[in-house]
Amino acid sequence: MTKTAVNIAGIAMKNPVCTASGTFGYGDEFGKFYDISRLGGIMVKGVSAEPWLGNKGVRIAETASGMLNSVGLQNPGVDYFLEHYLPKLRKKDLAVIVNMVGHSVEEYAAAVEKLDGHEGIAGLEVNISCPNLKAGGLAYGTDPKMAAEVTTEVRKRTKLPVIMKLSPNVTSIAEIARAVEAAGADGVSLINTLLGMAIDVKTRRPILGNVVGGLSGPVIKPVALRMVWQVHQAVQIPIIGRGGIVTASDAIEFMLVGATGVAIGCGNFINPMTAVEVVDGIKEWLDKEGVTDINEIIGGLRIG
Amino acid sequence: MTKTAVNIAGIAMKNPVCTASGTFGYGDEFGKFYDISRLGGIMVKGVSAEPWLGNKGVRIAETASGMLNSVGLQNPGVDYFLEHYLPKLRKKDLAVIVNMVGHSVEEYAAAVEKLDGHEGIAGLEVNISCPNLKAGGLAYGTDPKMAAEVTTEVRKRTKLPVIMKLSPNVTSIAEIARAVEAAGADGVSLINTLLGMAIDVKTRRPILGNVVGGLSGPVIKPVALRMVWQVHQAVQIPIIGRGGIVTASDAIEFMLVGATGVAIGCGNFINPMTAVEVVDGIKEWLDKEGVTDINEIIGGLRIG
Amino acid sequence: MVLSAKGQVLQNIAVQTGIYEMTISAPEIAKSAIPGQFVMVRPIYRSFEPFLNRPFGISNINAVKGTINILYIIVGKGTDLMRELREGDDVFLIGPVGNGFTIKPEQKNIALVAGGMGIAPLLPLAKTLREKGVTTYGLMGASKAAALVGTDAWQENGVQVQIATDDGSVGQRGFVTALLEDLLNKEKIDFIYCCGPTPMMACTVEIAEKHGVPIEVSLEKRMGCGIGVCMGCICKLKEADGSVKQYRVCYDGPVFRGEEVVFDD
Amino acid sequence: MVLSAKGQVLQNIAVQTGIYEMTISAPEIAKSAIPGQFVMVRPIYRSFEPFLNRPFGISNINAVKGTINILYIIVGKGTDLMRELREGDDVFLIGPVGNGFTIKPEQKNIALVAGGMGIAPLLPLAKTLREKGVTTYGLMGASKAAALVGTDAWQENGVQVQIATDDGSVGQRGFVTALLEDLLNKEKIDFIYCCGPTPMMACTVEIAEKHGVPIEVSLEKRMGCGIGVCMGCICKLKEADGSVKQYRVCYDGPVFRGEEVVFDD
Repeated sequence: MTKTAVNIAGIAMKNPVCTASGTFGYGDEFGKFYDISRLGGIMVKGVSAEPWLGNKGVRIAETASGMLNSVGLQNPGVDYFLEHYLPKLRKKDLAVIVNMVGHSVEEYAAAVEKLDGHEGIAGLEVNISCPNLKAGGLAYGTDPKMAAEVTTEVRKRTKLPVIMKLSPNVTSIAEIARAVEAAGADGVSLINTLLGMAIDVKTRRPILGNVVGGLSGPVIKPVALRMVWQVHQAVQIPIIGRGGIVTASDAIEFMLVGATGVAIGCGNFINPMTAVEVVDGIKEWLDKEGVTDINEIIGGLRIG
Repeated sequence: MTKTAVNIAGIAMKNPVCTASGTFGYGDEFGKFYDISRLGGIMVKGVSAEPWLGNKGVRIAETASGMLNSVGLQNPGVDYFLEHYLPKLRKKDLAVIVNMVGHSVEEYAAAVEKLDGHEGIAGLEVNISCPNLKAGGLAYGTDPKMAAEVTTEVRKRTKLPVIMKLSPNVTSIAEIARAVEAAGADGVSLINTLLGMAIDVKTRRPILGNVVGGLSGPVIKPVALRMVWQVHQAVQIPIIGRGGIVTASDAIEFMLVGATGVAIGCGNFINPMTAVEVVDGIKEWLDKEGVTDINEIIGGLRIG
Repeated sequence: MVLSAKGQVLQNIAVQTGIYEMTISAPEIAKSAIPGQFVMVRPIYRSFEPFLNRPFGISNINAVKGTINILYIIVGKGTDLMRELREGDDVFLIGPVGNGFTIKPEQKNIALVAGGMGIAPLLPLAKTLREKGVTTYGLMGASKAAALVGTDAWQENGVQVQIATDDGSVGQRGFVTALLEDLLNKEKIDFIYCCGPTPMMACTVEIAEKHGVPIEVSLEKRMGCGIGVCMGCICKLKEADGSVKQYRVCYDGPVFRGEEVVFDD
Repeated sequence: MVLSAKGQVLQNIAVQTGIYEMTISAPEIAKSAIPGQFVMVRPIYRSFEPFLNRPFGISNINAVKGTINILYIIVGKGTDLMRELREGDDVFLIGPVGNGFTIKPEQKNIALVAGGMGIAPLLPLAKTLREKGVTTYGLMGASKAAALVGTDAWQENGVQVQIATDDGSVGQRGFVTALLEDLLNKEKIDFIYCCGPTPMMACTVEIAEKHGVPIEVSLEKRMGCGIGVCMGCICKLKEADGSVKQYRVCYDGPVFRGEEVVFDD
């Protein structure tokens, strides 16, 4: 019997496949397609201490083998999540990882304080690609000190596993990973979206209302694999890998370069069955390859 | 009569379309498809003071809407270029921009000293994405000081226009652009390739012999457009934009965000006629839009 | 029940300059679809490029044959590839998605108001209304005769069709909303269904409210996923308490009560 | 003259399990192609995904009909999409690329040595050799009978065919190189043309040199562009001065003199 269960920083999952924050809502919508209990975990759409309306204007632009989004983390807030969504998710058999967002250390602190101590939350994922409004909109995740500061403030307010979601828009993602590990992060997830832009030559305007947006999809997989591999060599804490996973093979590639878990992002958009197809596909591959425990392939890249 | 001529840091070109270094050899091969004098310029394959053999093993990996390469800047050296290729290029009616590579400041210096003073060279493009062997392989282009140092050393050895080719693998490309501008660069070209990786799950090995490689193709266009736009706002010197240009529309997008010239990279691989199709397509678009001088659209992005 | 399924192209023909109609075999979708719902389409089954699926209102539902139709106009890469498809080609489908039009038994006289390609979801609706035996008026607005689609299908379903074109090349010169004014002045209409460009729908809702006739509109927005999770297709609705809230066109709509929609773009 | 052109699929059929043959209408390419040259193919004319064109040795050249053929085995995304192509579909082509085999008038007795799909470039060569009226022996090696392709075409062109398979399911059990040894011991061969897996070609060259028979091999390498600029398909050749230099398989080859090739991978 092949073992597909993994444990990510104390978060036990029956298989390594999660759905990435912002691509799967809070689990409701996908109930129309399959029982989400088939997944290892769900990383719910990012919640902030207070509701966010998100960005104005066009929020989605298609690019070659990918897409840009400038949704702006629209969300109903932590309280609404706890009241309306968490109770439903508790009934499901999967790890509920709550993604948190904030515009200041205080907002992150407020969110974690509201979330801490509620039954049914397996762990927290902290999005540090949000602009730090006090530092001129510079993203927390692009500076080791700022990233560490958020980590520390969240860490001290909860006993839940804390996973820091790293931004790829940096010179050295290994440096950021080391900084959050030193500040007490239990794990890291990467990569968040690459900052990009799309232009409409007819109007000579940016397509996105927000001018720039986050690039995701198969396009970013080569960059994501490289960064997961670099971070795997830089830190001891487990990694949840993501970036353009649309097939089981993609997911296995991320595990080979060092990811303990994987997250399906906009692959959920283009085919609602992507995540469960990846779950089944990984199982098939393990059987075909005669791998009895999935943990054997984590970081199992053969070099030289 | 529509004016398509541009002047990039003193390099006059009849149209803004160049071929990017490493995707067009030294002009010979494409003579089979069209007269390269139809182009605005050619950025020849990077030359080093002494010949480089490049990397071993697999050098090319296909990715979604793009490719990774780890050719390793194989080239016959400056002397061979000057003797065998430059004479042929002199006979052509296009701007010859010589791309230079090096593993140390001394190697850059040696290359520029050999290149300086030869008739038929319109300008130099300096690739600073090469690893600095004295700084543990850290790429010059990822550190403002190192990038500025190379700029200074090249600058002081020639009167030719010096264009620094910027690496996108940085937290702030605007910071690097400002550093090379302050050090005397006449222009910048961006973006170079994004560092990426590809895995073969069958062998559980990296596909590239060099493990990591440079990502190019339509995949990187959104990131390239964003970076050109950021650099356009950060510096006064002209920009040659590149990153996934395969159509005239792509090229116009780069000019709208601030590029004075554009370079066709691996678009040359998938369709040898790409560069001339872009030249013709830009002309058509200008006529259709009633733009009499192409310089009017440079940085002409409409926002708000 | 929403499905993601492989559909097979049965026919793919030009019905106007630059406008095509595709007949797709998709039995399960055809079985459960109702008028006003749409499908997400990926033209090349085995490729993720273009990356996002395209939304198309279902323009005909044939549960017996197990087929659905979509109307599309060539606007870019995706529709350009769709045009290339031939009988036997596979397409990837998600559907039926969205909420269809609501049909109440007490409705006896109904007006359908369409603008351009907006007629698509109003075609299967006309079929359903005919089965209900109600009197249906179809008001169609287009830029010119050469841009007119669907009105024949309306006629076949017993709809009393009136046309308005910007250049007067067919029907009355001017906007379809003028036709609606006249109709509401002449006839007692119980309910209006509308789909078309935003300004045209905004104006239609205004007229409907002036005449006190309830109306449903089907909104169109750039969509990322079509299944309610990407937050790309946001619209604003007035709440009972007067406040304004954000909703997803793909999941909470695309059909909304006219009076609640905030037409701000 | 090398062209980048639109080709039209005339036929696309399975010739073995997982092995297909595509007949493409490409008059200008068919007019100028010679045996040993290849074409770069993009399966979906209107899409850049998959991104890179795939190289395929031309397995038949019909200048009169203006068609070329290619043989391909399903290995991944690109060939998977190629299999889907049907009569009338467009493909993007660059070709003919590379240098073909050299044919000298004094050659009277010739051996073609093929391994698996490597037979492709040796098929049009057999046709040309027949026209020259030379005696041609065709030695084919394959894993098993079900992997055998092209030998019928050899026979049709008067080639005296011998087959070796790893499992002995057809012809002699063992390697094709054993057949070559026997042939060179029995017959006086002037020249050998070879294409197949690297180890097989290395061994063939060794045997040819031992018997003092000149040989040309057609190398296969992963290619980025196929036109000599991406530097992806490097091979090593021994120079006259004993040194080793790097060459491009696509541009300087794919056909090289056997004795100069360094078979190091």
